[in-house]
Amino acid sequence: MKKKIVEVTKVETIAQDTIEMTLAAPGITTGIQPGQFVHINVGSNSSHLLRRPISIADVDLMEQTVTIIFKVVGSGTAQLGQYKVGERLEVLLPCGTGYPIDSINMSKALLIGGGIGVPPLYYLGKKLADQGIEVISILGFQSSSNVFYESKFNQLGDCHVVTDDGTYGYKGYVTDVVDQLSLKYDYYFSCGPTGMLQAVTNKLAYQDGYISIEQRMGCGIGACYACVVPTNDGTNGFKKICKDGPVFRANEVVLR
Amino acid sequence: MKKKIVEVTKVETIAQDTIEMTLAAPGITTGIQPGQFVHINVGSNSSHLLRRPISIADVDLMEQTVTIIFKVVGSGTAQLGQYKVGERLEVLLPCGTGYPIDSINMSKALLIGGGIGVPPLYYLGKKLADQGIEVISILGFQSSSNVFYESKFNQLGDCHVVTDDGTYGYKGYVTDVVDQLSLKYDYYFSCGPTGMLQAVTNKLAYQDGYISIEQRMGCGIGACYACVVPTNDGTNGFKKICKDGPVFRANEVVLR
Amino acid sequence: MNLQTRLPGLDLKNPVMPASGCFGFGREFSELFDLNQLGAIIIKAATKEERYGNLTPRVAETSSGMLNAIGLQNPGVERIIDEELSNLRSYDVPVIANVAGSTVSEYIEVTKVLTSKAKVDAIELNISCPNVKQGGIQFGTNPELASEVTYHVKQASGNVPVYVKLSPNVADIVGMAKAVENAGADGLTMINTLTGMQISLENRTPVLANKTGGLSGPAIKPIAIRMIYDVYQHVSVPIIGMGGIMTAEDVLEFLLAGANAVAIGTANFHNPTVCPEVIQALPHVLNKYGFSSVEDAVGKGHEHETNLSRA
Amino acid sequence: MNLQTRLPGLDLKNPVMPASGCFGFGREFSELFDLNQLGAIIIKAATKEERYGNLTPRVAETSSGMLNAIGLQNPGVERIIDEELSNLRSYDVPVIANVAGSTVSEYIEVTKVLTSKAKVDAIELNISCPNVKQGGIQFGTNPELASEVTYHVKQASGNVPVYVKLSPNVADIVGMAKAVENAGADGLTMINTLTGMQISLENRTPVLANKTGGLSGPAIKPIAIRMIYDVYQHVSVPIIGMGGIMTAEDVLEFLLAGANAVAIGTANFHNPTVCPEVIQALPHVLNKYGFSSVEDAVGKGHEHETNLSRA
Ligand SMILES: Cc1cc2nc3c(=O)[nH]c(=O)nc-3n(C[C@H](O)[C@H](O)[C@H](O)COP(=O)(O)OP(=O)(O)OC[C@H]3O[C@@H](n4cnc5c(N)ncnc54)[C@H](O)[C@@H]3O)c2cc1C
Ligand SMILES: Cc1cc2nc3c(=O)[nH]c(=O)nc-3n(C[C@H](O)[C@H](O)[C@H](O)COP(=O)(O)OP(=O)(O)OC[C@H]3O[C@@H](n4cnc5c(N)ncnc54)[C@H](O)[C@@H]3O)c2cc1C
Ligand SMILES: Cc1cc2nc3c(=O)[nH]c(=O)nc-3n(C[C@H](O)[C@H](O)[C@H](O)COP(=O)(O)O)c2cc1C
Ligand SMILES: Cc1cc2nc3c(=O)[nH]c(=O)nc-3n(C[C@H](O)[C@H](O)[C@H](O)COP(=O)(O)O)c2cc1C
Ligand code: FES
Ligand code: FES
Repeated sequence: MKKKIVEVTKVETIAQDTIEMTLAAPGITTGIQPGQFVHINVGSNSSHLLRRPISIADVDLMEQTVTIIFKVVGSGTAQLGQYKVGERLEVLLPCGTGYPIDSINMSKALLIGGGIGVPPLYYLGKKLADQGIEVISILGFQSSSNVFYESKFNQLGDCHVVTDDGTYGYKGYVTDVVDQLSLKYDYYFSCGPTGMLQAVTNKLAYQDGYISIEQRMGCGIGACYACVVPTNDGTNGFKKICKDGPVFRANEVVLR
Repeated sequence: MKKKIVEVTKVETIAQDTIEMTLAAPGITTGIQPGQFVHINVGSNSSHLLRRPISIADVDLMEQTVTIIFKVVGSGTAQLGQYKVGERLEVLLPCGTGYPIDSINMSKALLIGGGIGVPPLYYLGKKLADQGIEVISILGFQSSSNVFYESKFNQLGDCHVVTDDGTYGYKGYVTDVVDQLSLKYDYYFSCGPTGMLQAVTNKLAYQDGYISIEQRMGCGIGACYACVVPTNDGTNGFKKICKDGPVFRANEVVLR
Repeated sequence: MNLQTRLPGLDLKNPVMPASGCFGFGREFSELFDLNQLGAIIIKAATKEERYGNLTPRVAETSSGMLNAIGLQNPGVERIIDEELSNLRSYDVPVIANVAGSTVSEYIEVTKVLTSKAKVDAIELNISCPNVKQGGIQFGTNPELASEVTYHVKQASGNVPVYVKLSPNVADIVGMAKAVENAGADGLTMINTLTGMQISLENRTPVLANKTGGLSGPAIKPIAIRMIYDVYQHVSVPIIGMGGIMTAEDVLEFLLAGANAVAIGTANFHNPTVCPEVIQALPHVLNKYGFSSVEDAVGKGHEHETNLSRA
Repeated sequence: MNLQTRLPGLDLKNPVMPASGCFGFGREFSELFDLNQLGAIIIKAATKEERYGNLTPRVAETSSGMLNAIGLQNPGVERIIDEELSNLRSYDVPVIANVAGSTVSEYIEVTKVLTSKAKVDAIELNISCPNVKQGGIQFGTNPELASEVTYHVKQASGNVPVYVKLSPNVADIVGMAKAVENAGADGLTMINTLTGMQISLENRTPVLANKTGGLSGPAIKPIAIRMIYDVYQHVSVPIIGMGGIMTAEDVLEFLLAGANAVAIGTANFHNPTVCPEVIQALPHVLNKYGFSSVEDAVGKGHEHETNLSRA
């Protein structure tokens, strides 16, 4: 993990309130694993004292860029969305522990993403596809206006989009699609709101899988104990999402 | 006094750390008297909660613009200096009570300005010259790099520049120049640092004059009692600089 | 959307009013907007005699806040009535008079004059001004003294309700609130400023002539919210909340914490039309978060807790 | 420029150290800069047994500040010594251990272990943590209790100096400072956080699972400066100042107020390399304002006053 000044090289609204932003700096891509995040200083001292964690959605080794996709939900993401091409941001990256793809033996993977949980799955899918692993994805969004990256996921393999209100693709939740498709795969990889992750891990309790979770962060590097999640091993212990995670084995931690 | 959204139409560095900025909005010039100020919202809520008072240095009735000149001395003026042509600012104007030029009978006026006290004297001098009053000015600056508006004042009448270190014009203080020139005039008008105003009012104690003074402000409109100055009438009373001033008769208030 | 708010002695069009000391007597702001829009007006502190206040500088800016040490400058209660209250009375807005003093008898006298001669709608008992040498804050940090002055002022105020303004510079805000409630306070206003200081690096001396000043603005909002939340659970008189309000969202946060109405102070300096703007935005904000009136939102930040403890 | 600072038991290269709880045990920050640059390190609070802390969310952002309610999560003093202190000892930087507890005897035990087994350079007695149900803040808001725990910990610490960390949630900070000085404190660290709360409009409940949290960051700097300024005039033990420091200019403001050294907390989250950056900027800032060393600046914000009162 390094502190870097990066240049914004692309800003594009790709869905409702959803911004795709590309950050460039020499050496920026070194050591990035899918599932890791960038910890972004979005403002001046007084306006935003705490950084904002945003997942790495894509990496371009040739251009030395990292792409993030974020939804404007509050003042921090609103301010981040104000940055223009050519402006500079100060970031920490890569942060956290990503998906351990090099140590998993598999031939077919299911990606299950919800809303702003979709972005980290894209870089994951790309890396898996590179390794010759078959990638199927189920992406859930609130409504048709929120859908993004469908065609990009389609390039990696079958991609099924589902919306809460049925205005695009399937109607319902990602778990409904899991039911309908009755897929076969070795591992699943999921990222999304806590409610979705609970539904997914319950439904796929018999399956091996990895999930990526969120929590409000202080330091983002493992020093302050703000972002803990209880472990599922009966010890009353905690894991730090910013350092031990955000990716965990599906049954490693308690979701609530 | 009105609250206005104005557009920045000119930003120019005219001396060391000294910025001339022109603000435009329909109706902006209505009712402005020389010596009044603009109370400027320089930033967002949290970065600068208090507005910054800056004197009106010039007014263009045709273009509906107001010009201000300010020195970057701290974070507020630094932020103000970041505004670019085309950007908008929210201001209160015109604030305070200016020089009562319509009610003074005179044929010759002496303007004595020091540093960032020079700007309000320019619009004053222009109005006086318009009325056919002879205008002589003495402008004091720290050093040659701080000098501005000399030629503009020269167009109004004789202008004598003095620098503390003698790197431009006379060497010394404005009061030294007053001594050397032994001028005749009906009224003097002075604006500058408190020390200079004390020296000027002491030296010219036998003369009629007006001074313009500064104090840290809260509201800038007369409601909070932050910006008071003791009156010289033996009552222990106070005047509000933001409303009763910033212009006062030379012996009306106690300088300290 | 119904913004009406009923408090002892105060029938408010809406729950938003300017805070004491940040609005003078309304005269200057009336140049910028129609004061009739306000829920009420809390006027600047009145003392028995004229007070000249502290030396300048009296204000300084801090991160998301400001310090002030005005020192209760005011022309004295009689001149306030003659010169200011008659003017304010031309508006259809309840007036709350902030009463300050150095001794219990000064508080009593000022209250008597204001309630008999001026017929103000409510008294705000300022036992929390940190910027005067005598009186004020001692009353506000000692429950016995606070209780004593409240009791006597209540006796003196006739049927005009008395709101006691609490100081946040205490370890036990609930204890203070209970003390003044037991002494007869009809309501609480909270919070006043926290004592702070800024030192000038150039001058090597405190920026304010009074050295210390009262910290206000968004910086102190979390402290205000916490204190109101705690006090709401332990007293039954209504609360007028304040401390760092800048937006209608902030107003709702205070309502959720347990305030029945709110006052806006420092924000008036940043934006002199903040009060009417907040009032205008409030219906939309209430509606956005699922409330159908102001009263509907009061104390709703405690709901979850009740649910949990019932479970 | 001489940045050396000498405090009881602590011979510091420079007066800047990370504050307790904001730097863990230094491990993560050592990836970003060489810890040898620091004046000292104050480690996260240690309790006798492992503590799991509060539920999440544990932090929230406020205007120029943040709230935290970590709740003293730590692996217990023995594991801190085994897993963390041996690693920290590889740096040439004094280590100050923050000691927390629910009872006087827990404070004593933890102190004994830390001073005998681990040979820390100083103890910071945390009697001011607002985020645990038992212990902590009660000690910090009651001068008798504070004095008692200080006295006993001082007995237990041998020749390792004890700095007592003061809570700002009190009406009389000078009284607290005098109480612990009289009980034998070798120094003071101040201030800890102010108790605050944020309420979520969406969820209608406090954002933090613990409901209240400690407010830190630039928002509280004026309160810290005021408290240090006041305490400096009434005690003779040295002060390690903290509360909202972001820059070398802020450090100088604390020195002028009377701090002999400073700690940086929240700013580490905004910028994890803030400590070395501030240390690097400090000589220039001291020089700019006419000081020739750190010691030269300590307490100089009081000078004018001395001059005035002498006149
Ligand atoms: C590891 C990780 C990866 C993430 N990746 C993405 C991503 O790729 N795209 C995306 O749009 N969002 C992502 N998020 C969520 C994103 O960080 C929040 O939406 C953002 O911080 C909200 O900030 P705000 O100021 O706009 O909102 P506000 O609500 O104003 O934020 C206020 C405070 O709450 C915190 N906060 C609020 N919501 C969250 C949340 N869900 N998680 C963490 N902190 C929160 C903020 O950090 C801030 O401290 C991720 C979160 C984590 C923890
Ligand atoms: C009526 C009036 C007219 C003015 N006209 C001009 C002008 O034409 N050009 C110009 O360059 N400056 C002028 N000033 C001074 C200008 O307002 C200050 O330089 C400016 O506010 C400093 O802000 P800052 O944030 O850069 O400095 P900081 O020192 O960071 O300011 C911090 C705080 O101090 C206040 N402050 C600091 N110095 C002064 C001061 N001298 N007067 C009032 N408040 C101060 C600021 O308002 C702010 O609250 C005028 C001041 C007044 C009262
Ligand atoms: C300049 C100024 C003057 C004040 N004068 C008074 C006063 O006279 N009486 C009083 O009770 N409170 C006074 N206050 C406190 C405010 O009424 C209010 O309680 C406090 O500022 C917190 O609210 P805010 O953060 O919205 O400003 C004053 C505050 C400021 C900033
Ligand atoms: C996340 C967090 C955790 C903290 N943990 C502790 C702690 O364990 N012990 C302690 O004495 N103070 C603790 N503090 C208080 C800080 O050490 C410091 O006193 C306070 O935050 C003020 O400084 P700052 O404004 O620079 O952060 C903590 C503060 C924060 C923000
Ligand atoms: S955010 Fe600090 S430990 Fe995770
Ligand atoms: S600044 Fe408020 S009265 Fe002058």
